[in-house]
Amino acid sequence: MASILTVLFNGVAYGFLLFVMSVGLSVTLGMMNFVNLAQASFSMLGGYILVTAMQSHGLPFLVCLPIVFVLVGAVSVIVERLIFRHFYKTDDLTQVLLTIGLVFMSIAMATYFWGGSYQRFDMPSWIIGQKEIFGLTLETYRIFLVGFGAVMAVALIFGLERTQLGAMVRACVDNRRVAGACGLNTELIFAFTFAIGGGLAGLGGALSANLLGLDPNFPLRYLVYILIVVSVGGMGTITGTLIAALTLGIADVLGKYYFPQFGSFIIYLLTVAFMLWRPHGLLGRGA
Amino acid sequence: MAHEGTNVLSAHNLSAGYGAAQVLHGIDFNVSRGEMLVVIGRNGVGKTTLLETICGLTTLQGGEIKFNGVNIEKLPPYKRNRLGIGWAPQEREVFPSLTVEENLAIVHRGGKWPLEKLYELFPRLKARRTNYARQLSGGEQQMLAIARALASDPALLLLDEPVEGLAPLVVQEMVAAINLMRTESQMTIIMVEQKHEIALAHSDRCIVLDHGAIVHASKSSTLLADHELLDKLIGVAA
Amino acid sequence: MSGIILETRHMRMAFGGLVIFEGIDFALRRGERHAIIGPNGAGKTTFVNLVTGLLKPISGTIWLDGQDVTRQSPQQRVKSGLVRTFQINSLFKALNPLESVLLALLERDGRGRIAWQKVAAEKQQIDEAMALLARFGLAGDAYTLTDSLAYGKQRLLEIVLALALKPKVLLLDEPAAGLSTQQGHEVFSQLANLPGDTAILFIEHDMNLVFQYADIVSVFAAGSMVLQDSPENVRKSPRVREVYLGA
Amino acid sequence: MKTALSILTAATLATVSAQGALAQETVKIGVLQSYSGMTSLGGQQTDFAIKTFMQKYGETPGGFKLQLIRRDTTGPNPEVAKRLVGEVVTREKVQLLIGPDFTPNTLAAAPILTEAKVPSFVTGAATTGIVGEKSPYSTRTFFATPQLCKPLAPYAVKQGWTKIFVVVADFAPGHECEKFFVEALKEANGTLVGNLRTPLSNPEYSGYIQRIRDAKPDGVFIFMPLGELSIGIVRAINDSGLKASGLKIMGTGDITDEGYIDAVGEAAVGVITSGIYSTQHDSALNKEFVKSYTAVAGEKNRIGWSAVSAWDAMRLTYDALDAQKGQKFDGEKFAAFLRGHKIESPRGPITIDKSNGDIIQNVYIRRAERVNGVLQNIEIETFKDVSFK
Amino acid sequence: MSVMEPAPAAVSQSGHDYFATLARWKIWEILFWAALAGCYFVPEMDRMLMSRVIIWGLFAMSLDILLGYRGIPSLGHAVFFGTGAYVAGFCGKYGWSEPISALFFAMAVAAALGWLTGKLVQRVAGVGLLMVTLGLNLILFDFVLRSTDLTGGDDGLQGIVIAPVLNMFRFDIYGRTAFWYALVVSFILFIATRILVNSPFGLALIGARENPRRMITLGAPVEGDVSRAFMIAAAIAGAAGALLTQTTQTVAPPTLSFQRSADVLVILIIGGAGRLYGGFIGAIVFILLQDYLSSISPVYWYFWIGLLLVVIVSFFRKGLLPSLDALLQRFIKRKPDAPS
Repeated sequence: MASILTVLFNGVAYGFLLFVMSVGLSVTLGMMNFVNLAQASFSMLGGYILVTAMQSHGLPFLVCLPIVFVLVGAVSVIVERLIFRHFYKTDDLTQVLLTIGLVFMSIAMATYFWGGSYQRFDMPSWIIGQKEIFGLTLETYRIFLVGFGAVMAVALIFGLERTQLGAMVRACVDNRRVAGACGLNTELIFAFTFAIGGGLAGLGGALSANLLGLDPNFPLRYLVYILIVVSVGGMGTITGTLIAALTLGIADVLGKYYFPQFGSFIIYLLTVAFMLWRPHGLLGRGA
Repeated sequence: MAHEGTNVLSAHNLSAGYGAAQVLHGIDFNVSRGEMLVVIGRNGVGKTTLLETICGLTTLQGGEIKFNGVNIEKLPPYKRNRLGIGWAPQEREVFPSLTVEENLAIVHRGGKWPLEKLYELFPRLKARRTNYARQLSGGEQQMLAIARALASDPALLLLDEPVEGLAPLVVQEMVAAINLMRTESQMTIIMVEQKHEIALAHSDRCIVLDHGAIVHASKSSTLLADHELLDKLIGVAA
Repeated sequence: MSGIILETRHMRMAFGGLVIFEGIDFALRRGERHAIIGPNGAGKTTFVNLVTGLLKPISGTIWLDGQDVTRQSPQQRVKSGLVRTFQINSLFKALNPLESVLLALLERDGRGRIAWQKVAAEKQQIDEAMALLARFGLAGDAYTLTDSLAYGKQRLLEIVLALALKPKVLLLDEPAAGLSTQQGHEVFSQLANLPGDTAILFIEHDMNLVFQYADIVSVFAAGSMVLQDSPENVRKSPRVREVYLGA
Repeated sequence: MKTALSILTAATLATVSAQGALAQETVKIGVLQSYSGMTSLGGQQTDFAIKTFMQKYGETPGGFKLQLIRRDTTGPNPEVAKRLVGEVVTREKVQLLIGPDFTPNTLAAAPILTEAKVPSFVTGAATTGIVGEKSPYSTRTFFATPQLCKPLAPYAVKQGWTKIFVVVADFAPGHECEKFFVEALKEANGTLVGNLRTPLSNPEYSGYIQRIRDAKPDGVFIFMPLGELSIGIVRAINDSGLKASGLKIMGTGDITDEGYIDAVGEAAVGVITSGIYSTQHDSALNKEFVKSYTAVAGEKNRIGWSAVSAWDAMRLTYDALDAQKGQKFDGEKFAAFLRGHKIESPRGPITIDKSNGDIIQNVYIRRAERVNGVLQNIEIETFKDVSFK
Repeated sequence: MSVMEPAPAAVSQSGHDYFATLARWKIWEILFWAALAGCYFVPEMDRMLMSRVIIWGLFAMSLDILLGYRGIPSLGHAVFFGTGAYVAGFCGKYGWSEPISALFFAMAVAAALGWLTGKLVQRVAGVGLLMVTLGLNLILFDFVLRSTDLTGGDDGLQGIVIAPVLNMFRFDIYGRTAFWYALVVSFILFIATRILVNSPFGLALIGARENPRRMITLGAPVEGDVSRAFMIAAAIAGAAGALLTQTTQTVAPPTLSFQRSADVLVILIIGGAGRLYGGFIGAIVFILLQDYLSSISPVYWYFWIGLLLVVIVSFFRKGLLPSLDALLQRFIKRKPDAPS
């Protein structure tokens, strides 16, 4: 019994890990309809900023997180102003090509600046090790991840998705010309949303890099997972991303425990089944 | 505020289009406060382009536009809207993935048009306030587009074929609503309309466009009475 | 008039909780010119979507030429002679009118799956396509990209595409929408020239057109058919004035 | 574009070969390693090692001028590797090859190398039976899977860790390693209490770790490819508290490879591995090697076994070229010279097998520890002259 | 609108001419293939590389049938490429060493798989389609990688023997046979595809790309056409895969990796979809540059490839071929129209 509960908890924790990694893309792709694969690169940047701040400048972990959010958000706005904004009207495939090109460039740049090897994270002692909760031995970092992810999800759903701002963003995506003529400062709204999306991606990278390992190939390694979570959840819904991340996380961990011989099949099969069942994602809107 | 007489909007030698393509050639006109001006003409003569030029959605190739005496031709669309230019576009360009209420709320600026008043004007919208705009019927979307334009409390309202595709009864309601807006709040209106009988019957002045230029300007009643001229300008007789 | 060609029996429809039709019984006779009018949101377009099979009714049946087609796919209904046009232009933007009409003709004649010989070899269909375009004054635009055609011509092409299938029943959803009064009359006078056994069902808001071209008018309002009668009687009906026409 | 490229390439070639022709005979060495992607550290270390070696021992062994042609195999990708080998052999006319890395690449390259009689060094592929058996001109300076996978089993049983759980990555090398370890474990009278094959793209181990916990083993034996997986699993076992509760973590040296051990961090301390090389190896040559390599590569780039394999390939090349001093380069003689050749390597003595060119070397059992704050593999036991079979 | 000129007698004739002109071989097409063949005779030309370019071009062209003509993007096209490659590999391993018949067999197996895939996804569009094809790709890749007994896993199939083509031309390390074999097979399949896209079925595919709803109301079996398009595209992708196996005598999991699916999509978009030649142009640019960049900068070539993609989408929005075409059209038009 204890082992089932532990496995379940680990599944939830993995689900939140997937959530924090994917939510940045969920914002730009889901809310702004911009296929920004470079979000994975922003995640990597978040990881590297965390490493630099912690290892080289000795800043505490919790202080680093807001720094990561702000810095990556700022970088993503710069990239948005310089490059992305010219591509809002192009089709999905062009955006894919553009952003995958940026991912390639980011990999080479990360190799140049930080070297090709994996980074070392010395996490603070309060966050490593295990804690006893209700008779279960749970990893402290996973407890932290679940808590942080849950707070983030609530904040995003009620602060971004279900608000006036969320509606404004959707209006700009629906019809940018008309939104402008209706008094919405579309440029500002897009830049702001992009900053949020980029900042979240950076935060996701910072929170997951410790568990997943950080090297210049980080974006390519996790791009597929991020895409799966966002698409299964459905475009335009942070709630959907959360549900998808938790479902896939729990299914993956349970699958590995009970049917280890199936390996990654379970998560892939689930993805295919979900997408055939609901081509627009679990909570996605129709065409 | 009104410096140049009572002109709310004055366009001088306006040339505009999309990118390099020129659609409008040297357009001159004024609208004064509380007036309703209609723009009529055949398909594709630049009527919609004229409204979009006032909104700032086209490429201005020459000339100037003054709104309440201020030059606005360099301002981006959202700033023009904030100055008081409201636009109800054709082809039902509402925000499909927003609810009716969200469509209004995100652009709402209170003033003369609180939400209750908009719903009073278009009761159908009130009944469907929680529905997504894409679920509305054509006529309801048309109403929503007009309500949305009013929500930003404009001093000048641009209407692009507001009664297109509407049932006769709704057309009457719409015309009544437009008249109400004018009488109650001194709204200035520029309306583009294919159905010239309705347009001319309810407006003060008219201009007729052809090939991007003004070929006629007069009082609406004058043109409405002159069948021969009307036929010549827009080929009414089948 | 020789019998019923299209019929719905107790057709019921709802979107989620929103009931559109409580149960529509509707009949269209061979060769009839039948107009549907009614306030916006009365379900006129939904009715067309149901009849053509883009939507499935919750209950009730649809009959075409004596056959129950309720379970048939849209394609099968087209093959049986039920053809529609769309309210908002739904054309092939990157094709020209000749190619578009040819597509329709090739599908009609079952030659659309031929993959081993050139389109140019389909001489008979190409000739027919050109003739059809010529009849509607589109011959000069046969090679112009549909996207760059004037709006009125796109509306015409929409109708030509439907006619190319030689329908027994033609459903037109606001064929004159976006056209000037004069253009609207042109479209309808072309339709009036169609072979007498083609039944035409059209949705239209322009009462001049309705009263001039329809043999019979059905009035939809609030999820039901309020009245089905001759244009004169519809015009006089106080109920229709109340829900639709106004003063 | 095509022609422009080929003209450009041809022009570059022409200038390069013109320069070479003035002096002595040039020997072109193709260096085919992974320089990009997830496995790029191998290529990086190879380059540093070659550079260090040439700085130290000159650039004209036996009077031959060396010219290096580098190509990126991008990882285990036989189609690319085969084409690159074909390209450097037929167009660049290389006479020697360091690489390609990885077993599939080595296998794909073998027929071309055999046909063109080009000697090659296997510096990054460990599968058994891929050296002399596939190309008579190849020589291995890396290691063979059984060398690392077998010795740990008797060592573990000797320490009293008899119940062992085996975790390998679910691909050919993993399957092979699993086979050798389990065989050796049976031979040593240990007990296999469970085994798992984990997918190659796998960020999450907790489900698997719970299975290990349920099986209550004394120790867990791990084989994972270098990188994300090798780092991830050690950290995951540590984070789960299993290590703290006394579980011994063992594995091939991949899991504490110097290139990655810093990323493993504190979790690596105490991990027991079998390896062919540690920077802590106690010999004069090794100290010298570490010093000069670090001078070239910097402190940050630590020395893994790709570096040592490349270094030894250079040592062997220099020896063989010295033996051909004054003659025209002959590939067949080159390969034949190396058969049975014995050298002192920074890792200890190594012998190239007479029959097939595979490697015989010492294998060390090491424990990861912090030395002056830096994580190192400390050699605690030596298995001498371990065979490649 | 009513002032249409009456249809002249010649108009109906010109309808045939129009379609005949569309399908006619243009001079630049002949030049293109001649130039490709001529590469063989350029001294210092890397023929293995060129045959790889041709194979990638064929592979990208097969995706063009789906993406360019039917408007279906797929993130799993390597499934069919890899299937063809492995089938050809198995043939060579188990004694069916005659290459041409094995190529046909590989095409047939890939086609069958394509048809099934089409059946599976015919009701799915957009992101759903992308993710389903991606998922299928990942599943197959995982399967091949793990089934070491069947496929050799990571090491690839060993012991592939390919007999000389027509019993005369052996596959040598200089890529002489490989070049001609790849070129001739690709050319034949290109001609077949060219006929297809100029046929009524090709027109129906384009119609469904432009407006599937309208095609349904014209009575077209739109969903069945998806399966048919998948089947044809898969067969050609399978042929490309088989060519790769036969010309290199190697087949390993990267032939059906997700990376390959992404690469072929990139190649097609770079070249320009819906043009038949886009895939070949994209392959020439992408593969040659990739090869060149990775040899001059083995460590950082990713950067330059990335930059290349960014530049191409920035300045050649719709791909190289359409952009150059548009440029050419403007140039041609400008001359006669100059007075007006």
